[in-house]
Amino acid sequence: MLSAPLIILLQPRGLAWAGATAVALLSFAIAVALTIAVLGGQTQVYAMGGWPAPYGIELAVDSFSALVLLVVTGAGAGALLAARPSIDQQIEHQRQPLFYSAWLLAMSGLAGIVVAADAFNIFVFMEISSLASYVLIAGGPDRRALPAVFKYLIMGTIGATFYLIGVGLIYMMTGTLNLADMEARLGDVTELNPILVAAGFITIGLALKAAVFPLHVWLPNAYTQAPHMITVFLAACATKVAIYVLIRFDYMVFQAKLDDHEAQFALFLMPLAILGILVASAVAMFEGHLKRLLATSSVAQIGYILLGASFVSESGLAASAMHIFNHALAKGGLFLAVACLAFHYSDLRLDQLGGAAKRMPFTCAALVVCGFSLIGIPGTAGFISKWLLITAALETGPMGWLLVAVILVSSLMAVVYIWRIVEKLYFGAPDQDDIAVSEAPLQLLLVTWLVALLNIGFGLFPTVPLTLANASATVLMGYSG
Amino acid sequence: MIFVFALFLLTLLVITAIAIVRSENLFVSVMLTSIFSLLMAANFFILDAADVALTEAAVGAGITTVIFLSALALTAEREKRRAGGQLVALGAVGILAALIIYATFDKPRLGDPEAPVHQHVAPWYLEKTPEYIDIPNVVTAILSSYRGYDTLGEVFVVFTACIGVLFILGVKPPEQPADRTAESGGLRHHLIPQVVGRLLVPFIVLFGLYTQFHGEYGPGGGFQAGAIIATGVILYALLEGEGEALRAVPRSVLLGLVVGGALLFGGVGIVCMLMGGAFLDYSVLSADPVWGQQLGIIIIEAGVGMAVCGALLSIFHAFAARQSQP
Amino acid sequence: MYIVVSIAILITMVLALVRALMGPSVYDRVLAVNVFGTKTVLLLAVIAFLYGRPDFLDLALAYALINMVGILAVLEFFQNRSRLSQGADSD
Amino acid sequence: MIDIAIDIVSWVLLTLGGACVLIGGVGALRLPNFYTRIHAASLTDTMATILIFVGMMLQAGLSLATLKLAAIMLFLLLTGPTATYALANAALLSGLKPDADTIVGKNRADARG
Amino acid sequence: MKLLELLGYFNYWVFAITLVIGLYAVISKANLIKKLIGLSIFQSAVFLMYITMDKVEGGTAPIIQAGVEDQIYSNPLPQVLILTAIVVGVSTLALGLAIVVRINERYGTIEEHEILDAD
Repeated sequence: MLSAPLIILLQPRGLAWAGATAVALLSFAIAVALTIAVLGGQTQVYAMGGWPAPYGIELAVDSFSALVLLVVTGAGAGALLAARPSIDQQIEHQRQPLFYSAWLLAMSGLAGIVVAADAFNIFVFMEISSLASYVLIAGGPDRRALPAVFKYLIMGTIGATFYLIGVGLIYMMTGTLNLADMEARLGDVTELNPILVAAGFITIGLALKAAVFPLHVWLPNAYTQAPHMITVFLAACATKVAIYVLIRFDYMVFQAKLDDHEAQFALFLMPLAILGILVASAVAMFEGHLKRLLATSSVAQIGYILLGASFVSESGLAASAMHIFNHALAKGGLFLAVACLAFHYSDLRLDQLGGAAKRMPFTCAALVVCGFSLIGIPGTAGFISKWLLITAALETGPMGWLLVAVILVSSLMAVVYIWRIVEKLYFGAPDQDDIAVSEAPLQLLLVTWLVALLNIGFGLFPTVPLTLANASATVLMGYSG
Repeated sequence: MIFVFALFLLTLLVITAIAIVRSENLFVSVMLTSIFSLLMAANFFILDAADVALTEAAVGAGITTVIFLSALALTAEREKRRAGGQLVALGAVGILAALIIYATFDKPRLGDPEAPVHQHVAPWYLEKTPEYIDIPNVVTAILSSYRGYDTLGEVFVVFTACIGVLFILGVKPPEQPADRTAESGGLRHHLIPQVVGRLLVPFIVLFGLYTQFHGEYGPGGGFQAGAIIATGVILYALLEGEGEALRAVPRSVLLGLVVGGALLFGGVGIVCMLMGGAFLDYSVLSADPVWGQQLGIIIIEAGVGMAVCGALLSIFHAFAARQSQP
Repeated sequence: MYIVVSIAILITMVLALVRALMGPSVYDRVLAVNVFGTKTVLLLAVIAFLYGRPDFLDLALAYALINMVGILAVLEFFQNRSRLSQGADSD
Repeated sequence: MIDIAIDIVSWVLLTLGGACVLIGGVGALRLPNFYTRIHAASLTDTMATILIFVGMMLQAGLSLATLKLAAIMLFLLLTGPTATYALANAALLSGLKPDADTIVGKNRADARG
Repeated sequence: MKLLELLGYFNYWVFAITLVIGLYAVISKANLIKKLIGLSIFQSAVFLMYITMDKVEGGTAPIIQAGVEDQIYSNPLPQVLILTAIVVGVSTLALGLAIVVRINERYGTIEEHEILDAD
């Protein structure tokens, strides 16, 4: 049963939007079913080809993977549902089938990474997803999309190759590729130098893919130039999946076996996370292009996720997992709203958007709701994860207050940049006089509002993701015990 | 003794790599890349990786060179000099090298039979393959059965690349000249290469098929076969002109090959599921599990071969089509 | 005995590589690549015998076939280039 | 007796082949200009191919390996000269002149590289 | 003997050096095609590392010979992984080149700084 999402995802040639969307929805349904199964009890394991685990390839879904899988398929399905009008506008008709099938491949690649329990298998699917996302981003209408995608390709490939080196080193020392088996056998390894270097390679490689702060240079350009709907999809899940692999490797494979592994987090990743949060938020405050602003803020949000993970505590991990979910909701909603705006504003620089709220009231309202969620205003989904993060930070002891201060400052920065958008949209002077209401296509708008409402809904009733997040934190910490 | 050869070849490898990076003529770089790949393949062969060497040969010396050249023909041949920035890169890269070499000191020595790699999973494959699958080439067995799911992923990577290249190069070029026929002449007016080449094309394709179906017994398999056959068709295209090759193997057929290959692979998996096994569990395909495994491997290798051949050719044609309309 | 032959081939590979690095003309480099290719084929065949596994001659066979394609691709490239430049001259 | 004879013959062939290869390599490196170099490379190549492969065929005896060796030899004999011809042709067309005067003039400079 | 022991690591050093050369080309070269060439060298280096670790002294390629007892075979698993990785490498390369060709069409250059200047 477990392999089903992948196979079904991989199969069709997605020759048109309808087919692609149907598949995406189906896979989302499967992901939901999987989540329920995981919540009900044990980790779901499926051995490919019927070979037992260290010999064959194994798929495994625990609560953490279920959560990320939910995000991936949800984002894919949601974005595809809404994609039709926007894609029609941006991609020529004869190229659309190829585009949709690349989209499906990207999504199945990401889903494949999440369910895989084999280090090399993760690499293969990582390459599927990244090749497909290069294609998707290259579909952007502006010529600047091409250099952006080239940069992404170079950095993404270096990241993947670093990961491959790391896996190779571990394989060299343990003789296995299966993650669980690796964990078990690492205990017997006496010479730790290669393992340390391997951990370094894997961390750097995945950090490249995940756009962790100093390695994020590819992200703003790529997201800005991508077709709008692709930005929605990728912003919601692409970097999250890389973070997922990073966390999984660090906790499942390395944590218990390497001395001072916690120091790696505390001394290396935490400063990066904090710097990422502060610098990216600061840059976002002065950014003039709406999409670029949001993309830059993504880098900051990745910092939050990493920060939570770097506490090496159960509550910190829960906060991370929660933030993966919530940020996908908020950012997805924001970019969806941007896609709506793009129907009337070909130039998405902020100073061109004056008074857009009068022309597209619903779109802008949704944008505001999602923006609030991004800031973390009580009552929205973003609040829950920020609150969890602060609680977890306080648990770390004297350092905690400093961290809380960082989180608060960056939230204030978020208030500033979201407010800049809101100000322009609602109070800026419209450049033309005709301010007749003309909304984006209904299809797009409905999905946008659905996501916006979900932001509020999960803010008020966060039980489901919270349970999953807590469960995944328990699972992950369980390995290090 | 053989290790000394390897050392020798490796030293050459480093020299070549440095030369590639230093050369400012991109064309020369590409030529040297072809040498680099030949050296790499010879090394693989000395280190007992016959299948990999075959792949590297088919891909590195053949396909990669051709694709690079087609891209070069569409862009500029010379690299422009640029000052600055190198030192920082050199420093960063030097630190990395030191780090890796530091890590090597705890690594098992080359060829050490006691290394952990050779203790855990690998012996199992070597021992059990005759029993479960009963084909001599263990690499093929792992590739298509034990780790068949990876190979499925691999096929989809190629598929994605094919889609991607078609998508990216599918846009109409800025302006379209009228005289396409004159340009796509190939090497038509060279008599000798043409005659010899024509003679070779069927042999290459035949050899590709041989690699395909001999993959269970010797080095070879779907991917290598796909690459070799693609090379054969590319040779035809070089000799007869690109249009002629497209007439022989039309685009729709190529795309059909790619899709068909991928679907065949996935389809086998699904059939296995329907017949009560796990995904890609070929044992259920036949009453006798061993025969079932063999059958499954043959079918999916065919799928891989089809997909790879189709994809590589589609990519080549996508570039070549650009070329003929400058 | 095979070792003697393979050492001769290796030395020749070095010489060819030096020629490829030195140039001076592009054709010299192509020639060097060609020599290199055939020497690789010979080397592989000899090593297959050295290892006592003649079934690996497949590899050498593949090289022999594919090397040609690389060279022809290069020539095609040149031909196009010179044709283009001629076209540019006559315009 | 006959075994030893075959061995000796094949050793001789192999050694000669090796020598040919070496001569070709030195020639390709040392000769003064492109057209002389192409001679060194291609002629010795052909000879060496025949010698080495016949030598190995004698060693392999009557088997599949011999068949493969024969095939490789055939292909090399076909492709080698063809590639050389095409190369020389391309060089000639592109305006690289096989001029005797330039050879003498450029001799020293080229040999030094 | 000590020398031979050291030479046992030579492959890894070559791996490191080639890797670094490739990476250097990717980072420092402005020409996009040169970057891709560097990338392919970089990837080849990793292949070399995997293949190095599969070698067993006195072993031969993992194709089981009928009727030969006590033959040591090298490790087949890394070879399988590298087969897959080579395919991935070629795919990335093709995609990258396609992008470069398009960049050249839209910008008329394949030098990074000139592209940056153009925008």
